[in-house]
Amino acid sequence: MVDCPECGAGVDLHDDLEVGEIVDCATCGAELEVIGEGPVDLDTAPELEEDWGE
Amino acid sequence: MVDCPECGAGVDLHDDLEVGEIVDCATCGAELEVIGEGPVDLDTAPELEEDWGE
Amino acid sequence: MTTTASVVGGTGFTGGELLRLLDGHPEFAVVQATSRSEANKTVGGVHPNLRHMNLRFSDPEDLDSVDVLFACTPHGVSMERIDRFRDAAGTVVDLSADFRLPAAEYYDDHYDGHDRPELLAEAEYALPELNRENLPGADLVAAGGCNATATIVGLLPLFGHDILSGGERIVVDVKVGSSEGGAGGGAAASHAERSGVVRPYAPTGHRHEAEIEAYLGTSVSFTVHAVDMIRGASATCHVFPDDPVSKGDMWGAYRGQYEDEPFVRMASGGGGVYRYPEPKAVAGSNVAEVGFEVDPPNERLVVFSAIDNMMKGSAGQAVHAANVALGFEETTGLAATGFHPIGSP
Amino acid sequence: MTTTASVVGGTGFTGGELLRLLDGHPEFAVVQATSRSEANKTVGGVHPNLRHMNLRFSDPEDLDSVDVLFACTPHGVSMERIDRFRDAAGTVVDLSADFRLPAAEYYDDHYDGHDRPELLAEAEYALPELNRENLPGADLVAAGGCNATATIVGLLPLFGHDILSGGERIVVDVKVGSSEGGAGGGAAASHAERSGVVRPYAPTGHRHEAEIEAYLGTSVSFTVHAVDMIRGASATCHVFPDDPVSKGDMWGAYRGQYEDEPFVRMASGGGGVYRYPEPKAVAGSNVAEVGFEVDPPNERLVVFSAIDNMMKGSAGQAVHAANVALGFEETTGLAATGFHPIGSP
Amino acid sequence: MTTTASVVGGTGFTGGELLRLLDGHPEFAVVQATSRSEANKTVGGVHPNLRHMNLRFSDPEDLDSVDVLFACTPHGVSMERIDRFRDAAGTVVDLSADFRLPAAEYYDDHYDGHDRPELLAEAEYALPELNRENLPGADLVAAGGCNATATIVGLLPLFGHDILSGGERIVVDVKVGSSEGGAGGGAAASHAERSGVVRPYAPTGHRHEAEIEAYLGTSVSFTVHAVDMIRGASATCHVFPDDPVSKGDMWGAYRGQYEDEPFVRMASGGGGVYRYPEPKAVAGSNVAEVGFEVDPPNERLVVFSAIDNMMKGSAGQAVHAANVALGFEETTGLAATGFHPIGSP
Amino acid sequence: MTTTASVVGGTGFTGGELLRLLDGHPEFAVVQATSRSEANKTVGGVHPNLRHMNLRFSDPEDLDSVDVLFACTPHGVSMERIDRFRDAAGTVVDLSADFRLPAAEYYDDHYDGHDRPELLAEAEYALPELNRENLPGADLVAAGGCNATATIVGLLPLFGHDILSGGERIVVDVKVGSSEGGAGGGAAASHAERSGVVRPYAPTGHRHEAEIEAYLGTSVSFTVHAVDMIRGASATCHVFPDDPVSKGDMWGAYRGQYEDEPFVRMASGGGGVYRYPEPKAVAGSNVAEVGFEVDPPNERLVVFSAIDNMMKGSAGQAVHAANVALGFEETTGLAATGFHPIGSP
Ligand SMILES: NC(=O)c1ccc[n+]([C@@H]2O[C@H](COP(=O)([O-])OP(=O)(O)OC[C@H]3O[C@@H](n4cnc5c(N)ncnc54)[C@H](OP(=O)(O)O)[C@@H]3O)[C@@H](O)[C@H]2O)c1
Ligand SMILES: NC(=O)c1ccc[n+]([C@@H]2O[C@H](COP(=O)([O-])OP(=O)(O)OC[C@H]3O[C@@H](n4cnc5c(N)ncnc54)[C@H](OP(=O)(O)O)[C@@H]3O)[C@@H](O)[C@H]2O)c1
Ligand SMILES: NC(=O)c1ccc[n+]([C@@H]2O[C@H](COP(=O)([O-])OP(=O)(O)OC[C@H]3O[C@@H](n4cnc5c(N)ncnc54)[C@H](OP(=O)(O)O)[C@@H]3O)[C@@H](O)[C@H]2O)c1
Ligand SMILES: NC(=O)c1ccc[n+]([C@@H]2O[C@H](COP(=O)([O-])OP(=O)(O)OC[C@H]3O[C@@H](n4cnc5c(N)ncnc54)[C@H](OP(=O)(O)O)[C@@H]3O)[C@@H](O)[C@H]2O)c1
Ligand SMILES: [Zn+2]
Ligand SMILES: [Zn+2]
Repeated sequence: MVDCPECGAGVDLHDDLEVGEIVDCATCGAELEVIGEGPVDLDTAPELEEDWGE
Repeated sequence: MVDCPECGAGVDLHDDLEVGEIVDCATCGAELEVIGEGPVDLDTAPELEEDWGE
Repeated sequence: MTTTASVVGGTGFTGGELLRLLDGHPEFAVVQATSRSEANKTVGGVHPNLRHMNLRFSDPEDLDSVDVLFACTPHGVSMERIDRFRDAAGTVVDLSADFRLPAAEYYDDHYDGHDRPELLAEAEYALPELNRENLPGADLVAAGGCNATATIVGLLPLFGHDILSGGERIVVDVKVGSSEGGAGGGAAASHAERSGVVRPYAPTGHRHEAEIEAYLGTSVSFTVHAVDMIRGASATCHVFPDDPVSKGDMWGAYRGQYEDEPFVRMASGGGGVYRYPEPKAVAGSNVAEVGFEVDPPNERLVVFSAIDNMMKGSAGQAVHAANVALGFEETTGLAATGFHPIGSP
Repeated sequence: MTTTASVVGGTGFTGGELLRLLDGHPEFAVVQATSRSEANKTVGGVHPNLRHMNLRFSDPEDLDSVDVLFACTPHGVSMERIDRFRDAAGTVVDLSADFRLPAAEYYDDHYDGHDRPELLAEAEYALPELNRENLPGADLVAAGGCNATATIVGLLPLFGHDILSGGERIVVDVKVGSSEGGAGGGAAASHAERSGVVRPYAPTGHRHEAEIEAYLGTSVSFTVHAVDMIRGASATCHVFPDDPVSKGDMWGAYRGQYEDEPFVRMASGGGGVYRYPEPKAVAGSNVAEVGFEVDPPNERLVVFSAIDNMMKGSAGQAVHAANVALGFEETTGLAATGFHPIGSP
Repeated sequence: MTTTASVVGGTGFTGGELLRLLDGHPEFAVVQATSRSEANKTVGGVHPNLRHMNLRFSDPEDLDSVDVLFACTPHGVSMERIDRFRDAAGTVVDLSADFRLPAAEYYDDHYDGHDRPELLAEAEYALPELNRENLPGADLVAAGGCNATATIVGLLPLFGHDILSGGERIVVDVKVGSSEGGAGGGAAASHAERSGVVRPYAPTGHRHEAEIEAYLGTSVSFTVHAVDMIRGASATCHVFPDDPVSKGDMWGAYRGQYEDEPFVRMASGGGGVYRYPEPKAVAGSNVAEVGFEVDPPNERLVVFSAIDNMMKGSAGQAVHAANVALGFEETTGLAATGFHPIGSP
Repeated sequence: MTTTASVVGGTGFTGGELLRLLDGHPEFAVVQATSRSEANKTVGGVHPNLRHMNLRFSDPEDLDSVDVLFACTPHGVSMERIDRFRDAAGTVVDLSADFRLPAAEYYDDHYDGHDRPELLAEAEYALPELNRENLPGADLVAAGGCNATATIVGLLPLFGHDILSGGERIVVDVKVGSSEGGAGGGAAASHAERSGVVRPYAPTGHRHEAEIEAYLGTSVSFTVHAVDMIRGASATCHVFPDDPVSKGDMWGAYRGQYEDEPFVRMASGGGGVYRYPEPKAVAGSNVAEVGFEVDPPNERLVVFSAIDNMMKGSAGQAVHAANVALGFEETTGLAATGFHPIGSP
């Protein structure tokens, strides 16, 4: 269990995630990048300024 | 329990219904008129040619 | 041992929803549903989803003795008939506005006064997130208004977490579905006139302003729009705090307030299609979604809140409060989640 | 002891509905949901109603060992991966068309053939109303198509009750919601293009004609229209029997067929707003509504049938069949009724 | 020189549409719109799109003298008031069913009889595609029913081009919007009950069967469903000819019939999103779209037809017929095309 | 003598609407519509309402010489291709954001900068209600953003009539339809995900904040919600003036501003169903409806504004501005009123 850098809630994850993989926080939905393994370390993923809807 | 004159299913009713009251059949939805009491006897209610929707 | 229940106003929208919930609730047995207009007809003839129920409407003049009576009648009926309701049932849960406000002045200012002001102190406001500690054993419970509930659940964490103290400017812009108007409806509620609208229906002076003020201790600038959905109320609160508030402060307040609440869920940014609270995402469930953004250039917080007005906004809240009042596990009979995909619910 | 389950294709519409149903099912524990595109993301990130589930999508290449695997993938995937599915699970329930039809010729005529025709004889058609006796113990179960299910449930009582024998003229005019197309969708599925339509999308030659023929032993003239709802399939069957049929004959046939079916409900005339089957009245539930009228001047029977395509038309049917296959009480996890009021569900 | 016009029943849906059309029509000047309930109120108070019109409703008892009176009243009113209408106006165009059918027996069989059967022979059916040659100079014109119009326009080319002769089996499955019911509406027409429906509202015995039979000389098995749109009627005709018909035969018949018609457009296969007739594609216009497929395995033709019931199905058809009757260029005041994109119109 | 016109980006939503308007405009002849993806296909294959037009899409690399070129391309295209556009046409009307803002800094702060900042001073903002005097003869015209237009038209009378001076708190809560997103659309724009929503899609930081600030000289707290309609933008402005404002003051300001405007209409209280501005009431027309209420207890003004984003919010505004720029009568080709009833337009 590692804390979400966005909202502070615990993020439940497998331990076999690899650096660079993207996960989301179940509490705040933030997209998070795995920046370290064993134990997993997370950072906010670079936001894709995608067109979202309109 | 009395049979529905429309669909034949049993219709569950209180015994204290009065002649002239309108009930519906839970199976087929038909509107039924109480035509006899103790035990209750039913007949199909005169259809109101109402405007139903459009 | 089952608890017996009756629903007064069983043909209405909240009455039908209560019948659905009570029918699926393991602790309750519905013994009566009243209607003046559909007496002797099956419940399923009005509510097609309840065709399996073996129950016919009966006259509200002949109330059965039950453990809990749920009153789902228009404003004014409960205050007039409250003694008969309490004679019939040990616990009365009222869904109308009749016992919601804590003092007679509110009724003088915002309604046409109150018949039985002495009972207002006895009544407990149903919203467990606000008033859980006073509900156990309560025998007169008043479910909140749907728009007020959406707003209160959205703003509550800002009070008591050092973000707001009550004098700040708050604009609440609400969007609601057509079931809020009940099964009656007039010309404006017809399909042809009501479809596809963004219709300002209460530009100013909505009565729920009073309810929000009574329970949050703040005045709000409140405006309600009708939009094209049947179930759902969505409140967007534009809040102007005195001091800067960070996203971290907000998360602290909201997680602190709601982490253990079974019926409040956070949705605040992130990826995917459903990033903020939406009525669609909670339709059919008792969940309230809340979320927020901070807007430093405008010194603003934007708080979003979404509920199903038939559930968290009325019948679901009533059952939730009844569960607490009667000592049942809080979520009993209310565990159903929403749907995905779902249209205009 | 709980039964473990996995959902392959968990980001899709039927996959999401299955996750919802299995999550609320007392006998099942969901241990895996796969996605290629959303691996490692939470299930709630795609299906907002499932934000409470503590589950992340994983790669379909790494299948966990489970008791039951539900495959919710597009046509063609299951027939290719069936051995891996069966290695991973004692029971496979497939929601695609891959194992629905009873013989290879159907796939040659209506699809691009079949990779594993020898398995077709092993597969059991999931619809309990048609095939209940063969489901207990089945280890390869094929859920029916949504439009075929609506049609079959509507017409079934006419066969075997001396009304139709198979050579009669039957027109089936179907109206469906947009969730039938799955989560993918193209230009025609956008909100702007798809809202408010009555759009003939399969004028002739729909593949479900074959499924209906295979299971009812009759050919049907089949046409499907897209209409403005998300969930729901409604079939209107215009039937021309050789001999006159009375309303009493019809009631005999339909009550005889369905009186004890937990998930079929009659709606056929009567008063009120909801007189005949409607998708709205069953949305969110596993119920199929069926009803009819007789039209002597045209020597016609009109049969109406309505289902929620996400439920009776796919995920609900799959769970129903799994309940029968595994020996659970049939209605376990499927008891939820529909809603009233409800919009365009 | 402008032609003066009045609209009796100006608060209704077809009355409002007529006011819009006449207001934009270079040959007409609207001098009166009647209403019993809204007398003295502005037209824009009821029809928000007409807020610019400088016209107030007046009592239908006080009819102004005009060149053309359009009657937009419920069935039964025109037959009762026809003499007063004709006293007030040289030309009466009636949108109700009162003068649509060519003989008294139709009214005896399908309505409650007729007060003035002797006038039926004088009245001309308004649909120019069917009856153009008899319209010039007509002084009593009866606009067709909306569902009948959709059906007749769809099937007409099959008669007279050696495809059908009148005894064949035809199933007509119609889907309509809520404006067909007029501005009145009851419980079934409320937004909450009417949204998202696929509701069989006339399973059998719809009165337009008689109108179709009267003008096409064939009986049809007719069923109407309410769907979630406001404007629009879509007819799917399942036709079983005695002999095989090729797609080429069909194109020959339809192009032969409609090539020079200003208000009929073909949409029959091809690419893109809009391949067959759709109400959405014609909403707001006087265009009827027609298209078809052949289904050799079922020996069936499928014909699709879509109109805006407010336009081609009533007010637009009335103006079209009036243009022909009065000798104006046919398309005057009716040139507006539909919209893209457009929602649920 | 007709004026020739071309539409770059003719397959898009605004491009299609422009083609419709220009096709019905007596002064213009459309000679070219471009598309990269649909080159050589008929215009009617994409826009079913334009099936009667005898025009095929052509490649945007080969621009015909015309009098007026309308650019309906995504942000960034016009600034890159502006020289070629101006080579091809004497007048360029751009519907994108590329020439809307009056100075380079806006593009640096809110977009990714600007390629041709020197042209910004040449460009004229299209909204005639704001900038009519500078339009005649303009050869580079930039149509406003739809949400900005709705907001500006709503708030404009408050400035210059001594009600606001620019420093006051203004919350603008906008509700928009799905056509705002253009024909592209992704997962969030599918019918299943987009139907029935009240979805906060731009909680803070919407780019139109800059446009409003640039033209009204005030900052606004702006939030946009997607709701279930296709056409339409509705802005609710919650305004907090420094001094009390009466309803009379408001009427004075709004009537003073708009009495002679052909495309602005007041709707502010009164009776009936349509009391305040609604997108439904203006759909299909170039009209903006504006209205207001005063809320003394909250020291607030509430201003409502509603437009059709395809018309007043883009293509209609562009034609309106072109009419003024080229010296045509202002309302030419834009006289069509809206519809009643109309669904979710
Ligand atoms: N709709 C919502 O979203 C919502 C949310 C929160 C709170 N509420 C409140 O809940 C209450 C019910 O709302 P609703 O939407 O369910 O209304 P509704 O659909 O109009 O139903 C009202 C019901 O009350 C019955 N009734 C009316 N007058 C009565 C009387 N004098 N005596 C006995 N029964 C009477 C009616 O049935 P018969 O005429 O057949 O007797 C009907 O069953 C209202 O006070 C409302 O403010 C509603
Ligand atoms: N929708 C209905 O009403 C309905 C009714 C009855 C039957 N069905 C059938 O049920 C099946 C699923 O339909 P749907 O509507 O749920 O479709 P959908 O929404 O498109 O979902 C398809 C799912 O399959 C996954 N997938 C696609 N290709 C795959 C592959 N090669 N290997 C592994 N996973 C793959 C997708 O996820 P990733 O791309 O993330 O892996 C997605 O989760 C179809 O066969 C359909 O015909 C649907
Ligand atoms: N809606 C359609 O799609 C459609 C299509 C084809 C044909 N039609 C036919 O067109 C006619 C009008 O339909 P609609 O949909 O417009 O109906 P509607 O919306 O209900 O309007 C009826 C109008 O008639 C007036 N009226 C009613 N009774 C009257 C009376 N006794 N004397 C004078 N005026 C009376 C009403 O106004 P006041 O009560 O204010 O006087 C109202 O303006 C009907 O005959 C209908 O069958 C309708
Ligand atoms: N939708 C609204 O409500 C609205 C309102 C106000 C302003 N606007 C603005 O108007 C513009 C168009 O919006 P829309 O909604 O019409 O968008 P749209 O539906 O996405 O259409 C864009 C059009 O541009 C063409 N196109 C795209 N990239 C191009 C390129 N590089 N070169 C040439 N053509 C290209 C596309 O066609 P091909 O790919 O076939 O070439 C398509 O025809 C946008 O700038 C938008 O911000 C829109
Ligand atoms: Zn987080
Ligand atoms: Zn019965």
